[in-house]
Amino acid sequence: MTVEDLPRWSLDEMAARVAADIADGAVVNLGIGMPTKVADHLLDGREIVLHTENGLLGMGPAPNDGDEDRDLINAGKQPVTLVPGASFFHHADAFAMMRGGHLDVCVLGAFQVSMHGDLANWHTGEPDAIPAVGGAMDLAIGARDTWVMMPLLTREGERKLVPVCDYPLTAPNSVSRVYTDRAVFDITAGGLLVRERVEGLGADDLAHLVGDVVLEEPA
Amino acid sequence: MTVEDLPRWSLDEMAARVAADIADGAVVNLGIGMPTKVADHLLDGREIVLHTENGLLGMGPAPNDGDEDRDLINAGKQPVTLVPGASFFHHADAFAMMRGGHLDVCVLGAFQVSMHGDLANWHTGEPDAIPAVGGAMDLAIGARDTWVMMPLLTREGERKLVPVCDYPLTAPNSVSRVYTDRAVFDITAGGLLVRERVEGLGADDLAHLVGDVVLEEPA
Amino acid sequence: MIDKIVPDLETAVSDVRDGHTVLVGGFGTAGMPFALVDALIEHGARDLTIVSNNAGNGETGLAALLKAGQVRKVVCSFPRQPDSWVFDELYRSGELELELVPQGNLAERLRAAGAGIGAFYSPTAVGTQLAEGRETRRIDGRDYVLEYPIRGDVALIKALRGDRWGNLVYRMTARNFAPVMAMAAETTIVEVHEVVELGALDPEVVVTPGIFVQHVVQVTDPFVDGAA
Amino acid sequence: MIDKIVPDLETAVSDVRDGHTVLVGGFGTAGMPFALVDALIEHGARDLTIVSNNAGNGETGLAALLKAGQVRKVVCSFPRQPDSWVFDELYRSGELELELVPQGNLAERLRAAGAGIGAFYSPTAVGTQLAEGRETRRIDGRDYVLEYPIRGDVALIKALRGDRWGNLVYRMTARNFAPVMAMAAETTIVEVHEVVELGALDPEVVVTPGIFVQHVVQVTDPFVDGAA
Repeated sequence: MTVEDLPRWSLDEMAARVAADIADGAVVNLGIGMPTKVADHLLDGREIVLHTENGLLGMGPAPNDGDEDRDLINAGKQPVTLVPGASFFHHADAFAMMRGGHLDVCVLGAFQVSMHGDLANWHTGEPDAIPAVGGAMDLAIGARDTWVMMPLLTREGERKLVPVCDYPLTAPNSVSRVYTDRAVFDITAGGLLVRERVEGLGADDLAHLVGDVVLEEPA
Repeated sequence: MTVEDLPRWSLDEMAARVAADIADGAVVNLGIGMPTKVADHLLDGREIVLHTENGLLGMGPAPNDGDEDRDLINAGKQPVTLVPGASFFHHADAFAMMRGGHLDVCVLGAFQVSMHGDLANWHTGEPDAIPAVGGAMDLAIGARDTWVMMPLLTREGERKLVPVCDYPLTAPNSVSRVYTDRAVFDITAGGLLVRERVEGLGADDLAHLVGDVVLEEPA
Repeated sequence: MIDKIVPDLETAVSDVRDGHTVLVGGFGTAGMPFALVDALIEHGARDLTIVSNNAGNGETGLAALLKAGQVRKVVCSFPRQPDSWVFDELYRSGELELELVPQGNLAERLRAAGAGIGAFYSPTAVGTQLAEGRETRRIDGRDYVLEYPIRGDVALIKALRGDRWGNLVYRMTARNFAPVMAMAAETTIVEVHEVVELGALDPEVVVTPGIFVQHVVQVTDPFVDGAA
Repeated sequence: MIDKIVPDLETAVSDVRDGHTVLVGGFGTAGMPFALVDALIEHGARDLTIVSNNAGNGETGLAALLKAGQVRKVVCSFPRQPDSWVFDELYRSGELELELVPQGNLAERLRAAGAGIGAFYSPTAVGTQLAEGRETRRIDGRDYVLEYPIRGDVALIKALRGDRWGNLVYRMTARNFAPVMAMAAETTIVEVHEVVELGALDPEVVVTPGIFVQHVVQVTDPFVDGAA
């Protein structure tokens, strides 16, 4: 059986897993890219407040076609809407919320995450790449819990959950959970714990996929 | 002729001198005590914006009897009013205006001012005195110009404009002008310059009153 | 569902513990959360550190809390007032510790705590007694004093209106320290004159977003009713 | 009499000089003061340092200013965007210097400039390339990086409404960096959709008090007319 044949979750299935783990009442920042999808899976009956670092708490879903407002956007510069209870504020306040530890959860994409929770998601390190960091470093260190959502392997089959990141770090020791298309991992002081494996993927399969990363399967 | 017989300005005359020196359009903080009186003398035809560090720009005069509002007060905790163009803000913003150098002028009372512009106005230094500083230190270092308004001598005849302050300092090197009941002084890098003497007070009289402080009379 | 509204003052202050640092809003009586302070006296927590601009007036509010013997230390800018006799006596007798902080440093240190700043160089108090023993640094030709954040376990503040998410608006100069204290405390407890429906506060005019607030209790204030 | 209203864009930007540091509001296009940036191109000041979250989109706004060769250095958090080709080319050719600043540090460094803070210890970027060569310090068991204020000679920002004292309110997430940039610049120049009478803005809802503003110019924005 090749890697391609091993079972995996779809993006929606990954997003649903993240969404299910967000507690009722939490204030959450969903990063640009893959994490944006989580918003579509937030559970009915739970009230989650979405924060965007460009100055808004209480972000609602994308507007209907034609209702976009140039001045009402998220951090990815996509049009959004408001929910009742929303509030606007300036950038220093928006980042005070983050850096001051007031956000419950942020969900970020990543190039690499190390087994110790180091995050690399801002720069490929290639010499001719134009660097851009945005709010990634602030988000990673600011939220009470920083979760990453990413495929376990790149399209080229390279591992993204690694013993040590070789891409430039966004923040050391910052990620507490990683949602991938093959499994969900908790990064704890004691080690990398497998929370859940996609159905049909054995512990040995997963161990093979992650390579040198040491996993602890639940007892 | 005794000190008591030498001519002096009244509080209103002092306040009128301060007021006349405030430029049209200036943003000004009038400290607690004597400086409060300046508000009564602001010139018609000049638009002066009054700042109070408890969170208001655009402070108006005291309300009529019966119109006081417990939630609309100045730094001295006296009831005030609003003028058109007023705005409210929180304490950190109020002090950012001051500490960030955005106020044109503040006018403060003082125990002592040294000939080098050191200000002492928060603590008598007596061992059993309960210290209280409020916004005095922030005001003294924050405004573009810090002016002091005080009698030249205490009621007991002690000098308040001194070579070196013996009261604990509020801020070294911060005062640029001193309005007293006998004269107005500019404190410059070159020395203490007499701007104006009360009518009937000779240069020798003034020199006698200030003692060891070296004065420069205008050429 | 998020519902930060609590039914009564007793519930509102039930998180306070002995030894807590309690930030108390207000400048004189404007913005002073009298009902919450009374509830804290009723609650009885002791050995408190109180951070507030003043140290109580007359026999009510903070003065009553001091008189009840619940406070170990006061951090404030202006304790001495014509009617601060309760503070004065406890301080003179040595029963109360005082940390005197210039008002601008007090506001900025609270904001720093809320904004995750580790410490900052302040232009205020350089060359004075209040900077003695503190680290100073010359930056760009000007001297500064290093100041550290002031964090609260609890903040007690007052607002005009609040909703069940904890969004707040204030009334005139009663706003003063409340927004920075709300940021700086682990648990922020607010007495509001009026609880409004979620969505009733215009998103453009909310001063304290609900993320900084944990409990909201409605306290009818006859003064505001008359004035509003 | 205070009248910060200027009659036209040319007058509004006439204070800009060669070599100035110019803070430019906006996050992407929201809050971007397009009319003032166009006026700055017309004005022709060169050798500018531009501080803004992004480094221009397409061929308009900041991108046009870069293309006109007026900019020496860009200080921003996120230059690389799908349509940032003007920046990309100038940067790759070495004609443009870049200082990359995490977005939270950018906002906080601007605020620090406005608030008179000499420097501050920031929790962001610790242990990363962007902290290399910077002073770090452990405070209370956590590591921080020392960050310095970013001051502007000029700020160009956009607001929804303003009065002759320079009091401002904004529109939704177009607020973003404008309030901290207004604090941080020697001369703050604002394009507003509507100039209103003094007193028309409720003192409780003013976001930027006029003390932080020097010039206001009215620029009719057909988009806002349609949306408001």
